[in-house]
Amino acid sequence: MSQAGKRSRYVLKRLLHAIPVVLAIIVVNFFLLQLAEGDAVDVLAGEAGSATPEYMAQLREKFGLDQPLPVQLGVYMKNMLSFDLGYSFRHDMPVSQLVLDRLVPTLLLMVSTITLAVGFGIILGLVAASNLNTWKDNVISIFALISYATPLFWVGLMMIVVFSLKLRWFPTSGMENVAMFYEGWDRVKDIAHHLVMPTLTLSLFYLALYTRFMRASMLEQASMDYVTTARAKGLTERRIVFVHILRNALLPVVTMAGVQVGSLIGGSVIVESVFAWPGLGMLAFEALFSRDLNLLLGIFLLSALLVVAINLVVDLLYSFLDPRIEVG
Amino acid sequence: MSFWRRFCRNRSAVVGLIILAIVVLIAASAHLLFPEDPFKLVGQSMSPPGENGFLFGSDTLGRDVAAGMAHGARVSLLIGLIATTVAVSLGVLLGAFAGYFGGWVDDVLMRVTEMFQTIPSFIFAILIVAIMKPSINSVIIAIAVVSWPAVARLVRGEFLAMRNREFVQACHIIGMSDWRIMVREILPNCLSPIIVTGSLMVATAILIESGLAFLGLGDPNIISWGFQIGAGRTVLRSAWWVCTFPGIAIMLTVLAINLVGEGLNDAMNPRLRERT
Amino acid sequence: MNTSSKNTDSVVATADSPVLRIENLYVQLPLGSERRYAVEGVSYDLAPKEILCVVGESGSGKSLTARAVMGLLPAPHVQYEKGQIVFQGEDLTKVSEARMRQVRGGEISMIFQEPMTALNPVMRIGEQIDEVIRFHASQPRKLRRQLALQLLEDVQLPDPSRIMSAYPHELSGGQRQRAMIAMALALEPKVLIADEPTTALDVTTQAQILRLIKELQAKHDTGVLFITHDFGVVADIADRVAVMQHGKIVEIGSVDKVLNHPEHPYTQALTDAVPSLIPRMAKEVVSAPILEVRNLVKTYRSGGGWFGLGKPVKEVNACDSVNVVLNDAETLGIVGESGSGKSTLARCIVRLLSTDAGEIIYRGQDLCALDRSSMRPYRSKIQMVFQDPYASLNPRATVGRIITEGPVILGESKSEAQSRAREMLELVGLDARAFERYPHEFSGGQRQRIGLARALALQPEVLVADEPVSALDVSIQAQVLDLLADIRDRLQLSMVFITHDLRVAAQVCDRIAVMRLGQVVEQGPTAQLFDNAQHPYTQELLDAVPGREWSRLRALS
Amino acid sequence: MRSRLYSRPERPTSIVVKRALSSVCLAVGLIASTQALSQTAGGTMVMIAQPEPPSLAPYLSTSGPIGLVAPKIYNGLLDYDLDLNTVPELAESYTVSDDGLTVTFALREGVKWHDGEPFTSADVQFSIMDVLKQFHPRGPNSFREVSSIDTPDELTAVFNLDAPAPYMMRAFSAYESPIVPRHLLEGEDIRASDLANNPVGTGPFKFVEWKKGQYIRLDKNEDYWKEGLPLLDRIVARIIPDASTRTAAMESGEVHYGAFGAIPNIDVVRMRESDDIGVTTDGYAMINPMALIEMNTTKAPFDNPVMRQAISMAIDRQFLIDNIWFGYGKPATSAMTSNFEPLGLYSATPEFYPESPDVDAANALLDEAGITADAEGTRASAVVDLIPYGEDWRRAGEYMKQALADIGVDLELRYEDVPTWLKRIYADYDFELNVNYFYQLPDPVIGVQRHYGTDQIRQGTPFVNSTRYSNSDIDELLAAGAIEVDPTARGEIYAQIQAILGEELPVVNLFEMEFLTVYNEKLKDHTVSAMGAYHSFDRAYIEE
Repeated sequence: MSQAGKRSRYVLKRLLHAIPVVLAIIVVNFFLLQLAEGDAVDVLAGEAGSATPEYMAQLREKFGLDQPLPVQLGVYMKNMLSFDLGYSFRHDMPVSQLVLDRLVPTLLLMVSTITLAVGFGIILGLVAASNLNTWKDNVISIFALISYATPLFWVGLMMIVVFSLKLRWFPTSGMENVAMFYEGWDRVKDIAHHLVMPTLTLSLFYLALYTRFMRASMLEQASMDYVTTARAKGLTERRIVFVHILRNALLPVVTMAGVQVGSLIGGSVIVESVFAWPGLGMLAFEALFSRDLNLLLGIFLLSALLVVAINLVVDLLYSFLDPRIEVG
Repeated sequence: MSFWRRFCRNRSAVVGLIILAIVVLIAASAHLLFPEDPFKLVGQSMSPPGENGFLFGSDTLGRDVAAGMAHGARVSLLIGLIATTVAVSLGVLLGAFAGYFGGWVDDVLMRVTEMFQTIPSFIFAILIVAIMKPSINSVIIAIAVVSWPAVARLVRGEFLAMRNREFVQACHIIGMSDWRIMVREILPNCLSPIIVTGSLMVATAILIESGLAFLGLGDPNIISWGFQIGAGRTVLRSAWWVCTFPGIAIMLTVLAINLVGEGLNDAMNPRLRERT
Repeated sequence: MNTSSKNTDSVVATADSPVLRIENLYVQLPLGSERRYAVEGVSYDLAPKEILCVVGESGSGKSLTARAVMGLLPAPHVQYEKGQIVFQGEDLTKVSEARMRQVRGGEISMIFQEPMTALNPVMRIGEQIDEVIRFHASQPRKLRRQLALQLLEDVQLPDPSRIMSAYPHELSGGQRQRAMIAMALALEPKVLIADEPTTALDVTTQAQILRLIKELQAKHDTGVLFITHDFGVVADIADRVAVMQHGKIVEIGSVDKVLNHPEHPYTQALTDAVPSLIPRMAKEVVSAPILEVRNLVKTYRSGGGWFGLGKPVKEVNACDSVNVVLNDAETLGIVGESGSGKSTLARCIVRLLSTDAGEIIYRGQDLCALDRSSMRPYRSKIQMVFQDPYASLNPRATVGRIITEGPVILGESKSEAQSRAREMLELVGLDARAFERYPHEFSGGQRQRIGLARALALQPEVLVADEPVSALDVSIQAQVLDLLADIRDRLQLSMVFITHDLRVAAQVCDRIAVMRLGQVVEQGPTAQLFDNAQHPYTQELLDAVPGREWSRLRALS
Repeated sequence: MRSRLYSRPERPTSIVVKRALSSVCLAVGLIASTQALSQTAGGTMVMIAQPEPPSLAPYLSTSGPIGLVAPKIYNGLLDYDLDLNTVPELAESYTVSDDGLTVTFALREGVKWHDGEPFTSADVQFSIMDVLKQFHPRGPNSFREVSSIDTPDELTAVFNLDAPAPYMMRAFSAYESPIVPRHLLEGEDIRASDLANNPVGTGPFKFVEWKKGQYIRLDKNEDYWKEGLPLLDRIVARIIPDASTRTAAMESGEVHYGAFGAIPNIDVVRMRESDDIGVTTDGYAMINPMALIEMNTTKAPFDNPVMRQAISMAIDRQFLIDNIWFGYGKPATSAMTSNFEPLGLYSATPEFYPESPDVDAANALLDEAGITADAEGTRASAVVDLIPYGEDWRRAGEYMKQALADIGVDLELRYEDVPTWLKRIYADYDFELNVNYFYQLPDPVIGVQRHYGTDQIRQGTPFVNSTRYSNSDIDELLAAGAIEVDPTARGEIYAQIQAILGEELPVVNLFEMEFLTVYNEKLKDHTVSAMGAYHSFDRAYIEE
């Protein structure tokens, strides 16, 4: 079977594997949310000012909240199969549209964070490992630990105060300049300008993980036999580190990137709230506190698919990097 | 004791241990240092550090930030420890079964772990606290629920590796029960990675607690570093000290725990790696 | 067949100056190790066109000396202290790192023991060879590729262009070692250092690699520094031999002098410890069979889809209808190369692995038919001893607990089990104080004795020994084999002895079954098998035994 | 970050029965508006809308954030200046018949909907009768007397009333009673119509785009019926969840306007010194927010008035204002806000609303009533619920716990999310004390009555009589006060009410809150009406 054929079979198999996990997520969260006190109608009534019980009963009936749970779940599943994620009670809009609007900002934040965190993590880990126990190694390790240990929101707020208020380098928050409404290329530059601080804040946290992980991976590979062989071949240290050790050391780091994705979407709640970044994290947070059940399930579904997709990409990338891995 | 000597060779681990010891000491003697209830309104509100007899200043209601940090240390460490213990025991149990028995048991348990890792972990923690209503127990449970999958994966890997070891096969031959093999033969041999990961998880637990508090989901009746950060956050620009000092305390403690964790890792692992 | 063994009056080092001279070399061990120096005052010369074998047991410092020549000592722990390493008039201990890099791989090259891990797993073989050439002699790409292809042909690798683009994991152990040799000889080095290159290989592959090294050495007139612990290999390949013990050279001379007329008592002890190839006298009385294996089939399935429902991807037939018989108080040897299924057979016998078909009859009862509970009375009857001394004992348990655990589980009282355990420790030659100590406080040989004590504590009738001595140094190996023989006779034990080393099999086994790719190709009394093997594979195995000629001559004198 | 998760929902407009009502003041309002022409036009105003409005349907919900955006899109028949005098909007003028049973509105000519359709009296009839009276939370109450509306011609709408309803004239603002396009809603399910997310009005700004979680964009309505207005090119409402970030956005000039406490008071104290940031408490005359503690009068020991009185005496109201709301607010002195003074409806009841806390008197009161303390000095222990609208209320709860400890009441704080809290207090009545705040609005009939009237005990409906306090005298007095026309007689009635409530204290008021509007000095003419932030901003402009 051709390599591409094998690959597509592998992708299919992986997707089939993912289905039970995703379905399980939906069912578990569906019932878990029922445990939360109060429902969307309470929230809407509270917000609307004063609403008569009859009006609230009407609303519950309209949202189908008065149906027995299994029926509600059944309806949700049936719609989900036809890609209809149901209706957001609070925003009075189809969930799929709401979630897709927020998907782009989340992807922007996630991709830039992963690139920055993994990229610099590898570089710093490399530098630390090749200058073991020198001051460089210690400084990098301590810096990595401090950026991991400092509460995210504190870093975020300090950045706003320093970089946007005092130095006026970056806008304080939001994804776009809402006064100018740039178009085309200007808009891309404007978004990038807004993206800098949230990405820095979030990637500082993950940078630490990748730096330490890369350093450990480099040290482990450096003790392998093939490194002694390379040295016996008279190669320079630089070549040994950058050609031989680096490529082998990257493999576990790539896998770790895959595993991190799930927590990355969640972890960004604080950064999204501090920088008013319209991501899925914040949407999920608000959906939870307005008991917007359909919306929350829609977000869990989308993030589950996102995690599965990214893990798949990571695994395929891994099979490119490591010839020993047979795909399919 | 060669373990202790090897641990001390790692200078930063020793520094970490000292910091951690100080924090634990303060936590233990909080009621001696600050006999008053940390919630009590004891003086001029919003006074900067050093003034009006406040070492680290006072918050908007005139409560002593230093007292809050001392009493809060105990709570934050407790939250970290209990949550980690719960997560580790759950993770070890599931990881051991998955790794040891393999087959469909492994598949099912790994699907469950995968599920938990696919759900955005922080949001899931918020979900649990919201459902169980913000209290110290709900925070602990939330942290444990989102942290056990990492331990499960680790322990599964260790059991998979150990399962075919010859000394385990010897036990099979003499008819030792599976449960006994898992507990007495395999588990003792993968304690070191568990302890190291556990130590790092205490640090993450404290961070999650402060994150939850930041979003207003902390326990309203119990002082903890997270509580102080939540309380000080809205006045960050005018009274920076209210949440900065607890933030520093969190950073130092998490830093210390990580350094000790790395020290443990170096001290424990070479001995094992040399032999097997 | 090795064509001609090195005859006794081998060419003495020719008059011209040695290509490599080591003078009074000292290498320090890290603080807190058993002794101060890894290498203490070692001096020897290597003449061009000569193969000098450095032989010694593990920890003798033989490979550290070689690494010192290449400047590859594991830096912080082991350091060069003093002494000269003169290579073509230049003292390598004084040269710059840049010069040293020119020497490594260009003028002195090295091959290592573990072919599985010696090559970079994520880089093609072609690239790894090309790297050496490019680094030492800047030639255009096309020329380098031709040279590489030529090299691969020289080392007799089939289809060199496929090998060029292959990854290390796609080649067998032997093929990888050949690729390593190609890489080492790429720039016609003056000296080739081979650090136990064949130890990890099967005996047949080992023979081919030894022959290859000899041919290439003769063709390129390289001086070869060959490090090994196997006297058979020394006999086959060496011109001169240096014997090392605890970092010092105890004896050096031509291969004939050192092997056949050793002066130093340590050399004598080592050469005597090498099991001769003289088969054991068959047992006169043929006793009733105690254990019979009939048509045993065991296949490994890998892959398999979701929850095991999908179709299996790969299927390996480990045991393909094996039939062997073990008579009472007899030792049946199972001999074969790696992948022959001998270990699988052993694990099936002790019911560690479930079988797909066939029966294992012990005193008339088919063990395969028994479920877990009904297997209980038979558990103590068949016990096993394992190969790796470091992995067969639980590092976190005391010796006492390891030995007493079995009896206690099978119902004996604690005190009774403990007294039995002390008795067993005595039986295997360890003092009773070992009871409270932990495995990491014992040497390899002692650990195998503890493993034996654990098995014997259950008073088994059949002992299955899976390569019990192959991880041990030859002197320790001899002691353990003697112990086994003594215990077997004293307790009238019947034994299934699995090994890849025909010398050991000859010394221990009454009857031998030869296995290949899951099938028993031949079985019979040891003497009959050794004198006129019927199956060509058995003959091939016998011929491949290193130092076969040397042992034969030795036996005559 | 969650300081204002749900800003305080609006209360119905007050009913101010005023004798001297005439078209004269209408004319005055009109002239004032023309002067605005000379100021510079253009620019984009960015304001804070936090939390994000659920929808843009002011005819369905009076949620705060909706009020920030909708009045710029829709118009009302009338508007109200800072002194609550009516100002003409879609109705050029109106006359009230002598018997007060018919009100005729003369509608403005040449007004078009944003989609180009002409605005006629049919729209007014449909808006009031078929939309506001049916679905608006306060509509049924404000227009309960309107039996029908005649539309003799396109520019005249005649309201036929069953009984005089002078208070109704307060309910015609764009926020309270938006006039909606009949041609888009007629025959549709009003509640499910897409108009909620794509509003079409007659107002100065047209709806352009709503990026959920980011902003709502309204551009200038080129053919707005007021000549030369609006001055701004565009208004953008930005959603910024975190309070400190909102402050930073205001300081950096990215945002020009933040009302209803969008900027935390502590930052306001810091920023008001700087000369490019301004602060005002104007524009909230319609609201009169009051911070308070709701007591569950059916649960011991809070069923005993003495306990409630002791609690009221033990609390240092000035401390709360200074340390949590940083000086903005006035200690409460009665069941009603002192802002009712101009209407002659306020009378202080200092007995249990002391100037400063009197712990000894409180303890004496409790001992006298036999509520004695146990060994550890605890008279009673209870759980206090806190309205989950941000950190200020948690601090208030924490202060309450310390303050009441002095009179032996051991409190445990409970802070849950909004849905849980709403259900616990208003559906399950599962609480003992609840720290909360209500809008008393410009008239006690709508703002105060629903917290004390027995008929207002409606389980499941938020923000009504959750204390389940029922007192027949109070019910009679409230009913009388609602229809009493003579101001002095009305003052008498409410004085009696306050005397009784000052004694029984089913709700212990804490202090009269002052909402703040923070703005960039470059933004001019933003707070020009009693509706404050809920205004059309047609005269606002940016002066560079």
